[in-house]
Amino acid sequence: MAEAVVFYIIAAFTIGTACVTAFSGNIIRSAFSLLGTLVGVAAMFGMMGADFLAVIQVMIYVGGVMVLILFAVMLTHRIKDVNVSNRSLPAFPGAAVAVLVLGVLLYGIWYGLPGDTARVEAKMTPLIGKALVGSHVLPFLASGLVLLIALIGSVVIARREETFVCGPGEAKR
Amino acid sequence: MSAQAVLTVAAVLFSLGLYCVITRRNAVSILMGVELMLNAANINLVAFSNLSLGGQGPKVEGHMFVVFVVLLAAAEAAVALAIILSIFRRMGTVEADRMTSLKE
Amino acid sequence: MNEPLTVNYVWLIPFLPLCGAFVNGTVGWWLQKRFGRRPNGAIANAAVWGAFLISVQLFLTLRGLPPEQRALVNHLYSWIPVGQLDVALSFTVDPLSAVMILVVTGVGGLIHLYSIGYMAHDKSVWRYFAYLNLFTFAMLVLVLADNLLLMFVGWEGVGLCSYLLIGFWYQDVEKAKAGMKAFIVNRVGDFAFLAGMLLILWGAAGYWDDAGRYTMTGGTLSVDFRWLASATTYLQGKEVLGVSLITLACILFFIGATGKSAQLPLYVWLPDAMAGPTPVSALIHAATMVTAGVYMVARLNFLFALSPAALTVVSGVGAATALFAATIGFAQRDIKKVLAYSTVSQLGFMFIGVGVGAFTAGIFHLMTHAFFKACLFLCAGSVIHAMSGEQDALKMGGLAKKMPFTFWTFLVSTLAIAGIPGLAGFFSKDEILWKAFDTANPVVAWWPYLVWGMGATAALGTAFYMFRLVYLTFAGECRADEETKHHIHESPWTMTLPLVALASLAAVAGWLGPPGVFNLPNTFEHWLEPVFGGAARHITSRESGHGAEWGLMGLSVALAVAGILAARAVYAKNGAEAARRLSGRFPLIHQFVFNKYYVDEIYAALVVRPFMGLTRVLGWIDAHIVDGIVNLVGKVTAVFAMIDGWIDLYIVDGMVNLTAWIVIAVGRKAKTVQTGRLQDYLYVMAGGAVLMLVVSYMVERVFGGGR
Amino acid sequence: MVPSDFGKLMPELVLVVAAALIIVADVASARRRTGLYSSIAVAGLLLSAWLSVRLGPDRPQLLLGNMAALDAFSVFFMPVFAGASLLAVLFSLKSSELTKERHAEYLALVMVFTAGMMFVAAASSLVMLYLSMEMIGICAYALTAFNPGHPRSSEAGLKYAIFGAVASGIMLFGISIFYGLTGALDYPEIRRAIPSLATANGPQAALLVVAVVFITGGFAYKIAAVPFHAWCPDAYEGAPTPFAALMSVAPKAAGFAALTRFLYTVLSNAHSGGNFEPAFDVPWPAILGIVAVLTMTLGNLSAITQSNLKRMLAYSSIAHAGYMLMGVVALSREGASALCAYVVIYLIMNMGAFLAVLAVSEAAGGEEISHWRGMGERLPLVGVAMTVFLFSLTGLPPFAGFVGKFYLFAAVVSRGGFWYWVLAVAGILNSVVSLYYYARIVRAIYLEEPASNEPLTIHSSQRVLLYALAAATILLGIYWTPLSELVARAASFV
Repeated sequence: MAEAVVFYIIAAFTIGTACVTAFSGNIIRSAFSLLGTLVGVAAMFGMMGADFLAVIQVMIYVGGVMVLILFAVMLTHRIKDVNVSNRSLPAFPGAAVAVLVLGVLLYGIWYGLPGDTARVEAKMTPLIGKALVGSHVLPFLASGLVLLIALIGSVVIARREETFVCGPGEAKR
Repeated sequence: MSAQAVLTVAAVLFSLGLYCVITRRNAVSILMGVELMLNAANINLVAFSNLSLGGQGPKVEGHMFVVFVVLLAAAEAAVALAIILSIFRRMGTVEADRMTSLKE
Repeated sequence: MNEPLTVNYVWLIPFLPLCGAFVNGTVGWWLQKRFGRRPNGAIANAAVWGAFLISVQLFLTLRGLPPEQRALVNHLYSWIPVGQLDVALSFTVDPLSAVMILVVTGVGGLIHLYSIGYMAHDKSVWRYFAYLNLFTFAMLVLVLADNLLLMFVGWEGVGLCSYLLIGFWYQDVEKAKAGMKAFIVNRVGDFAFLAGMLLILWGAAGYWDDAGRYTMTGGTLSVDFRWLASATTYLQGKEVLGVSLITLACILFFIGATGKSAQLPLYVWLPDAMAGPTPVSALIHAATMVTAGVYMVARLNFLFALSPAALTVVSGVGAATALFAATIGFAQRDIKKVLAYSTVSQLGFMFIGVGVGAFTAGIFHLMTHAFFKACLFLCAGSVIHAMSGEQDALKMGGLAKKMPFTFWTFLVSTLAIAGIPGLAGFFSKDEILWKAFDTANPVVAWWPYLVWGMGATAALGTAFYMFRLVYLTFAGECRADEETKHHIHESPWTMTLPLVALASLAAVAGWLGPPGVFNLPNTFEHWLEPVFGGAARHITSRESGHGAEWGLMGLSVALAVAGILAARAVYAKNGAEAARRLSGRFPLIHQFVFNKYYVDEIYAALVVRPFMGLTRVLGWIDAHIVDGIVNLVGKVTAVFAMIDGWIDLYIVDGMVNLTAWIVIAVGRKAKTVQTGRLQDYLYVMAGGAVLMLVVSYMVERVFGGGR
Repeated sequence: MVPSDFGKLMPELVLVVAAALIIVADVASARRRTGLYSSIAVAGLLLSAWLSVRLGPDRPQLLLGNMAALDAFSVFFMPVFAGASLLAVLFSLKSSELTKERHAEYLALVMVFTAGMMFVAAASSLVMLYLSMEMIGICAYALTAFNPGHPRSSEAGLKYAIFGAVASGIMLFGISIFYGLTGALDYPEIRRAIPSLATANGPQAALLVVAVVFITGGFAYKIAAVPFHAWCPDAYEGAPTPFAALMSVAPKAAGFAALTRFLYTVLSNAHSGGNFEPAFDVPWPAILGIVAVLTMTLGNLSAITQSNLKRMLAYSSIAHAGYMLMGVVALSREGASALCAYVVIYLIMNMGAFLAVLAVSEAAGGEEISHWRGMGERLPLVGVAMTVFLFSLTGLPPFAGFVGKFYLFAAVVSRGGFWYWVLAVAGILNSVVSLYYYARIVRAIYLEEPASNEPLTIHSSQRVLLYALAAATILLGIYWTPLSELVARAASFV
């Protein structure tokens, strides 16, 4: 029972922060709320017995992706500017689309699936370790390659050039 | 903690992400929406790993997939943010609807 | 049926012109720079005349065979094997294609010869001859093709070359536009051709059982014409949307033919195509390419013969075109335009022929028409050459004395086209009219009278406007200015020789197929008997008898003479004055006819603008989905306003303006989907995904799987 | 884990090694030796293509825990990707849009991009599919935004990256639900669970529809099908032309390969006679058929009003995705073969057209239609080559495009059923409409006055490539028996 209470608190926290992320008019508030959501998701992973994933979630997502996003927010907006904008388009159609999808999903989830417990009892971490060098060795290596190429790509794009290049056809002018 | 409750959280996160993605103007905000969607999918993957549907017992595939998704999200965010930085340097904005030199 | 004999050198016929085109196309400019214009013309001529010699050789080979074995096949290799479909690259020579290759290489050769003289001053002769040879190649592929798909290659090829040649002098914007128009209009017909071809394939490839499941028949589909002929039994009785499959396919093929052969309603490109050099008009727009539609219908005779409904459509459209184009010919001043409309009209006659199941008569007229119309065009070219490029007949006159060869050959051809007994046009046209009268139509009983009546009226018109042209051009005083007058001269021998040859053919070729009542051997009909014999069984004669045939013949001769005399009465003396007077007396009618009944304008209003509108409407709908959801309320008001304006304008300006208005109104409001805003893209994507969800859910509910 | 399986991944590994060599060489030397880097790239691609041909489909099998399929289908696509990238590398040599400073990175990214496409075509597990699609996505975002001097390039890269991230997020969510329903991620395991879905109840069917539509949406984004197409014109216009050429062909082909494999082996049951039937009651063939028609129609109609050639070719590539989707929807081996054939033909003619645009925009100063005026006079043979490509793209005989289209239409029609005939007729009608905008360029080439009569020159390497591609376009139109044999064998899956 206590587990359920804890879960509902975490769920409420996660959804609440996600709502702030989605609805807030201030981009910095959005970004910090997303931080909360990610931590909440990590907690949910933990509750479901996926300890390793919880750790990864905190380390890579919170420690990596979130920092990147915050960097981007800070760099692209002068921090002193209080009114950091996060304007949005008219909300109605977006809400309609999202609610429709949500409705279908909830209908399917609540009436179409068995109500098992979501908790994984087995020790998953050793299994993950084995899979990384066993059945999933190819994706493992490939994801390393993706990280490398993402590094090269982002460095190339973000670095300042001394010489500027012209667009197609503008060279001869 | 029933699986349905967990899946519901995921569904709500996904819908919020979808909403965020299609209503926000700021490129960074859109990326945040994408992160919400990815997290929703991750919760699904973990939760489904323990469902009895279509097989038995906990499966490691779902967990493995989450590992890769988190890695890819980081890589994707890195490239996207690099592009955002370079575009900000050049145009002084990251409002997606001000970038309309390519159209029609 | 006997297996056709194999001959392994048929491919040489199209190959020689292809080589000529290749040589002229690659090193031609160098040859012209180094040795002058002679080698270019020589190469092109050698290629075509070489093909002609092989054609004659094949013709003789065919003649040496017993009639039922007269088919030679040259199978090169398997071209498109798709599953059980196996389309071969193979050529076939049977009596029908033998006639065609002789006409194409023979008349084509004469026109190549003529071109040497005509193009003697052009700066890129090599390009001209390369195109001309390439065209000959494509036309030969078309007529020699053993299956529909290869025929389609030639079909598109001639269109392409026609486009290149019409636009040959592209410095002129109008000419460039004409080339474009020819291409696009033809493409509409090509669509129908392809759709018909796929329909036949679909029908032949499988069948439906009682449960509605489609089952493949298995076996190889080779789609060559012999296979198709044997597959017709199999296609009979199949229906698509309640229409017989054969009828639908035939009508699609015929729409293809109307595009290439300039019939109503797709004829608009041909008169504009006169922008090209005159020998090109002679070759492409009189003698060869435009007859491709007639040839195709004749080639598919076994299919058309099975569908009285399709034949009725063919003969009806043919008759209407013959009459319609003849009336336009009354009011044209440009010498080439008159001939162009005359061509449209004569093609109408050919379609009357094939449309009443008289395939032989249609092909016969195709051949004689190739002779006299090529001759007429070349004469016109000779005149234009002499007149320093002037094409307005009202500014000519009195050329008979200065250009005797041109005058006499033109006169002979004109008499032939008008239908004076003894000359070629008389025999072929009379045969068509007689068959139109005599063939029973199982769909509409009075159809023969209607078709004959329209045909005969068109023949009367033909005699009138052709002699109008003769009198305006060659009779009376010369109305050109002094400068031009000074230059008028007879053309060189390379130009007059083809004229004489073609005029002789126009004079005598008719005796190959004299009417039945003459009791002379009808060589032409016997020759084509092996090809059309099978189809003829499905055509029934009304047995009108010899008396009727003599009577109709006399009537048509009388009509021709009447037409000539009428033209003489009006235009013999001071023709230009008469022409002006006439147009002054009936200004409205003249305007109407002179502007070709405003068909081009109607097309612009009904087809082009709505199409461009459609692209915008689609964009608008897209933007509407995007933006419309965004500010739904505002849009509702706008829609009410639109409906309001719609009613207003509908009452005021009618349908055509409505179309234009929608375009404008839509254009004002419209932003295309591609707004450049990432947000809109994401909206489209998310909305689209949800739409797909909804649609698949609905399809699943409503159709239970929708497979 | 079977180490010997890595031997079967040599084509991909060679490319990765080549990428590494290029980066190392770039870091190690002080000067920018573009010649050296390009040589490594070309050698790597050729070696990779050769190795993939050598692999041969003798023994179709699944590699490394069912992650990648080695069968005729994947082996067919490998040399196609290598060939396309080879052309993109050769195009880039004389392009002013790519500077020497960045050439090494460009080549390394293209190498990994190519390896990624090979993984996509071979992916036999949803994990591998998602991962490899992200791999080519990330390379493509970076390469699109590669030209920093030009704001259009960055803008295109941003739009592409964000659109791609959203699309892959949606796809991933679909995958996660699909995983929940089937309990597996690799194709053979999913196959085993599929029969139980045939009797799915209402709510389950709803989830299944969501999963299938979202996954299909991810594919539709990769192949730029309506309504997931909007990124495509902007990305092509902004990207450096050599990469735009590659992007208009290769990742699309990869997307089609993966889509076909997924639809044919996972969502369908094979029937006798080489036909496939959907395995459960989600009407995805009908949906995809509608998407195909919408895609080609929208692509063609939007192309009509374009004046920028790269943009026009982008819309034309959307339209061609519609045609190719018809081959997928045919749900038969013939359809898959026709798709393979069309991919090769499209590769040749479309990259040829892009190369011509590249060469002329460098020589004449821009990529608008107006820059092509009078090109028949100024660069006659380039004009002829471009005409060949355009007419082939339209589907006029005797060029390869006609044969390819005919093959597609015939495959669709011979599937039987009125619905398929309607689909084929929609295809023909579209190819008729498409003539209108292709012919506009041809008209500019031959029938309009040149802007100036200054002689133009293009680099001889581009010239040779252009003629070779034009010759191939003609040759494949009149004699393509070898290709047809190749694709007939290619349409078989593990």
